[in-house]
Amino acid sequence: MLDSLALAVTVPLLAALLVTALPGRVQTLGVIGAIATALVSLRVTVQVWQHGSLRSDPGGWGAPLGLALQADGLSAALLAMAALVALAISVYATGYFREGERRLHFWPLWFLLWSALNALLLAADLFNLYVTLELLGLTAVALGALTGQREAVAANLRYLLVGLLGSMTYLLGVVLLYAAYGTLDIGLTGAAIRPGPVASAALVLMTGGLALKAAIFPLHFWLPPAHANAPAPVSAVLSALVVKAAFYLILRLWLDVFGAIVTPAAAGLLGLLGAAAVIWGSWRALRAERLKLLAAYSTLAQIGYLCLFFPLLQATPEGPARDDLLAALVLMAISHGFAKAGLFLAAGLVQHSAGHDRIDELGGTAQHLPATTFTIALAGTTLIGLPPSGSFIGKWILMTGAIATGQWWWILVILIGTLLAAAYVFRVLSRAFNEAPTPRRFVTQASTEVPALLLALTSAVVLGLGAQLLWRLMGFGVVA
Amino acid sequence: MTLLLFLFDLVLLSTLLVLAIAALTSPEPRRAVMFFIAFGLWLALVWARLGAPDVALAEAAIGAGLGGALMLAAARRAARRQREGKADQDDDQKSS
Amino acid sequence: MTAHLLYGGAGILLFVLGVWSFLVHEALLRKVIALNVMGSGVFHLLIAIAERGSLPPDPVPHALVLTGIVVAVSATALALAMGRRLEDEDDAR
Amino acid sequence: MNRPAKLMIGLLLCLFALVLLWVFHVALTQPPGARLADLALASLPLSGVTNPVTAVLVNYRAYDTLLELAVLLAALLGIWSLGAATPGFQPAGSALAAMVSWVVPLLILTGGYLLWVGGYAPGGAFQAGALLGAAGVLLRLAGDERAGLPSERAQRRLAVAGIAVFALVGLGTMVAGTGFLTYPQRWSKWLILLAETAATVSIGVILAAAYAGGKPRSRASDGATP
Amino acid sequence: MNFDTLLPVGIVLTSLLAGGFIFLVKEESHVLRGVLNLSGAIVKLLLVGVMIWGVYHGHVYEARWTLAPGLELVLQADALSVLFVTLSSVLWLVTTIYAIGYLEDSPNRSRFFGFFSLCVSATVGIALAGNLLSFVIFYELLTLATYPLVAHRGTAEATRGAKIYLAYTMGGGVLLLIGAIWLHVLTGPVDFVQGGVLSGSAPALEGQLIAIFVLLLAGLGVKSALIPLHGWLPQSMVAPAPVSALLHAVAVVKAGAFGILRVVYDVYGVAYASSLGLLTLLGILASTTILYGSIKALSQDGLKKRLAYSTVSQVSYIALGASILGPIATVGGMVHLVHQGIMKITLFFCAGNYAETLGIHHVSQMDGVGRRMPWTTLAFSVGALGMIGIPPIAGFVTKWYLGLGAVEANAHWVLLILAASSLLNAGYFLPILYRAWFRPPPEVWPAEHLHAGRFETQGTLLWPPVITAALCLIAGLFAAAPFSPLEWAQLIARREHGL
Repeated sequence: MLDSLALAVTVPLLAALLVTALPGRVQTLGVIGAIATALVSLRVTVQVWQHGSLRSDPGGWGAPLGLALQADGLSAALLAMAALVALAISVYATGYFREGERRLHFWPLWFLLWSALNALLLAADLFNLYVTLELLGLTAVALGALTGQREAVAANLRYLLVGLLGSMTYLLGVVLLYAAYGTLDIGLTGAAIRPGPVASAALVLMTGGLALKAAIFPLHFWLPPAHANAPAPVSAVLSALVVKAAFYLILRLWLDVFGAIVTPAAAGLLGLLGAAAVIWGSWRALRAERLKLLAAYSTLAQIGYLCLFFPLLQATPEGPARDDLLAALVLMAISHGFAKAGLFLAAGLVQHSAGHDRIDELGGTAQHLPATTFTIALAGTTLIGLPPSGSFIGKWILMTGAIATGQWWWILVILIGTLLAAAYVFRVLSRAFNEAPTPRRFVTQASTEVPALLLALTSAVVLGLGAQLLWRLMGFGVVA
Repeated sequence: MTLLLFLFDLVLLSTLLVLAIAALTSPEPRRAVMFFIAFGLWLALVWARLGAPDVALAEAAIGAGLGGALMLAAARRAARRQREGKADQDDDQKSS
Repeated sequence: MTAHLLYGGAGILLFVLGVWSFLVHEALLRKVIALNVMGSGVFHLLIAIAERGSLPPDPVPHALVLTGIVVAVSATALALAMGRRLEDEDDAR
Repeated sequence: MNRPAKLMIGLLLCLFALVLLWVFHVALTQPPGARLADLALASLPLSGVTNPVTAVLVNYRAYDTLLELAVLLAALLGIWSLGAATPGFQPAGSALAAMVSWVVPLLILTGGYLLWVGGYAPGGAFQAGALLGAAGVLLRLAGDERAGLPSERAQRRLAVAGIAVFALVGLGTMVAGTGFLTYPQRWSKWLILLAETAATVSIGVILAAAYAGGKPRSRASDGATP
Repeated sequence: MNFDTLLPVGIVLTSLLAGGFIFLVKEESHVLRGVLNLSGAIVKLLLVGVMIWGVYHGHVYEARWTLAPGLELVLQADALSVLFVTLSSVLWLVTTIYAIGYLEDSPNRSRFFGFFSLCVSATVGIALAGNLLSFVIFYELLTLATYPLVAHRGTAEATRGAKIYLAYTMGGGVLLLIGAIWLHVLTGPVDFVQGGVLSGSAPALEGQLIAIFVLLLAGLGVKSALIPLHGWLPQSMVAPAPVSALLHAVAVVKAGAFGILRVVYDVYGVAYASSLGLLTLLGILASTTILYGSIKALSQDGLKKRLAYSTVSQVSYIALGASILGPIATVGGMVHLVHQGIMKITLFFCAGNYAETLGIHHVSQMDGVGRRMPWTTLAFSVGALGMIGIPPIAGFVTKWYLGLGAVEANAHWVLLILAASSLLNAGYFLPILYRAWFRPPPEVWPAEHLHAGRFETQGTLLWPPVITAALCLIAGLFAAAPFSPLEWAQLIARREHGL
């Protein structure tokens, strides 16, 4: 009787302990641990696919006294994304952290972070979520500062402080909910919640705190420097997974806890912030001088797109249309996760090969690093939302929802965002072409280039063509 | 009796708040930390009064004790740096 | 009832004071202290809630606070270590 | 930050505080829902301990505690990743040294006591661990750069041990068939004690090492104190 | 999974897989790359042959893949798609041969041929798309796949041209996308059905449907270079000659024109579009473009620039055909899809040959080139005369049917446009022919690459234009033969108009 939910948290945790205790064999243990963690995570997804939602009670007490782990389609989908992205990043890291000292620090923190991610995605308890948030935050900060450069440490210190402010605010909301409803379980709280000042205050506090962590405009100021200065594999995981985790939590709360009390105005506000993020983030990405900074700003915009779904979800009655929107939201989040991870990994390679990542001086990258340039192009396709990427389908459904609910103004935002995204992606790509000589081979360093390429390829092709699997995983409708 | 208790609570809490304000507003780092430690210990006292001895113990040992010790070390460094005239750089990395 | 409001209110005041101090002060140490005060406020609120109703008090919030204290001290330690790292670098210049 | 901005923030926060107080007042005036307290106390006999807080920590919500230990470890690893510890303070005067020599054993003893009584009275792994950590802090203040801790390798293993034991107990109960971190009632007392003891040691080591601040140096460089 | 499902998928995949493998081919492995290229092209052509036969006999080829509920990727072969598929796969083969010769000894060939193949896959996908969603998907893919080809040379000029190209097509793509989504919301999945699907729409929707048509037309008009969205076409002339051939004849502008045909005939239905007044709009735009392009072409000295403006003008004949109500005009528009393709590709091949062999880039340098390169100039002449509409070359057939259709539909102003345009065509092509054949050659050519061989230039450069020129003649001479483009266009017109 193996509890796959508990395993998805404990296996990476044990891997972290092993690599901490046995620093001599960190690389081998790291690879084994990564594979094992990915496997147990995917096992959860497969089980959700087969049997629907899973729930388990560590301690055997059950809610409300004990706490529970839970996996539904939403968490299973993100869990699978985290597993695949993190596995690719792990492989990349074996090639990236070659020298001793940093490698030694990377792996334990990396597994703790992975464990925190899985724990967060599976948690069904509001306080447990706080603990996972903190674990995630501390490990992310420590990893982000791993280059040891001044800017990286300073940016991540700010990230830490802001994150703590966010999680404290979140916790205050939890306390108010506990005071009013006497339970911490997500499902029970959601069932008990009644419209009123307490619930509204908790909604504002928790969403606000998490918005800080998810870098929702205008609470995003900490993200670009922190993400742009971290080592490439860490930037990848920060942008692809860590920010997404905070966003997931907002979504989870709005759906399962505050579902009954969310007003159109609140959802509209979130949508408005998202719209501002789309435009501001894309604009800053276009103006960014460095490739990694561009990628970081683009993350802001992508989170903005996800926020645009809230007013539409709010305005759409239960039914297939709402299910489509929800699945499209998840699809966009996942596609962006893969694409952004691929982009950051590729940016790391460019930085490594050129010695810098200033966009204006990247001439010839298309010739030196064809596979990496290809990765950037594929990831860019997803960021723009061009077919056949997953985000194309996501955007299609998003715009369908906007027209169907009569909120056509979001279309303009998406239009501007898409064109800006095209501009910033192709700004990089057009710099990459010059008259430098021909490369001998497509791939130059397999252990780092192939994972990045696979991530980007997944986002740009596989997720688009295989999108219907997500509907099936989330248990939505019968796919014809 | 209840009035007395109420007054007692009032004094307890106002002291707590005063200590917190002192910790938050005193510009000299070491003094701020000292106030913070005092605040933590006082908080432990209040919690003991509220029937939470376990937590009071932990707050005294971990929150006020270890947290305070960590901050004290930082404050001492800050004070030393202030003496050595490096304080001007002290703030730039924390500005938002 | 009034006493509960009093105790809980003190927690809320501590939280808001912490937020205020966090926002207006620049120095790392003061921000860290502010965060700790904020945390104490939230914890205090929890303890106050636990005491509500019949005796003995609710042990669940107590346990939550214990966990919270440990988490807070971990974060404090990391933040101060990072600050020290920055100072060392400044000193080395 | 300029003065009007500060004032503005202050005013807004006052407003914020008032709203929160009102909300809290409303929350209090609502009829209190089902509290967990009664459930927690009613389940106490099944938990293997008699101190309700310990029951919550290591039994009802043991999974929280496991992750919390991971948070501690993460903080320590983060501190270590920032580089080596700064050189320690000057060796303390003889008065402090003398005090340390009898306070430290006392702290360790008290720690052990707190751990043991945690089952039925205020106390437990965290408080005990904190005392061990405090012993380390004192040693460090007294001039021992490593805060009385062993070599880096041993530190790594000790820091990890508590979580490892905790997680392995959880996995063990899962394999045994009762479920993750679900203690069989006959064994619960001893399993909890085992997990708590290991956790105490780890907490102590982690806190002391975090106070020492930075990756431990090898003993050889100890003499390099300025 | 039976053969009928696999065939359209296979036709798309042949070039896609070839492209994927070509990326991985080492730069020096010329032979392997050539084999991959040519085998992809030939296999595709064989599959297309099977499809032509099947569609002629009323066989239905269809593959469906669900992306999400209500969103399906559909590949299907009807008569119109077969017309375009055939055109693009025949010309792909020819262009591949030409490109292998043209790019000999130039760098980054694996990248070039990789994207080249992707580009053709996207075009074939456009041709086979069975609903609006699939069309949009392949349409955007085409943009992506052509960008690296335009930027291929890596010079500042190439990058700039590519940027302009991208700005136009991306903007158009977004408009098309919005139109498609809007339509999707109104009517559900929009399948391409002969005769159109919207004719029964509620009158209340008419305003929205007109707006959607304008959005779709704006999106498609960019690629088909309708005024005022044509600005990218002359700019992207910086690309290597095979790419220009591809842009102008096989893929990009054709994709736009094909899309207009699809929207007019298979989404709105030509009768319904006419009743909404949309055909008038289209007709005015097309006519303006035809005249404007021709007038601009008159004053261009750069040979490729002149050809580019000629494309602007000529492609709009297709839209013009669609804008006239009636089966004969439909035939004219449809058949020009093919005729313009083979004629224009001939011209670009020849222009490439002049540039590669003699360094000639301008019309003013072409004096006497007919004597130095007779075969190339002969091919060029066939293409140019066809463009003017001289019988028996393919272009004549087009203009004949457009004229007849205009008369049938009582749209006599079209005759004026045709006459004026033909005069202008003559005005910018005949001077070139005169120079080439009747002016004395200069002492030295601008940059002659001496070439040892039996012919005036390399075989791989010479044969493609000769073949396509021959095709222009055959398409005109044997227009009435079975399976000729004209016959096929008549088959489509019969099916579209339900005759």
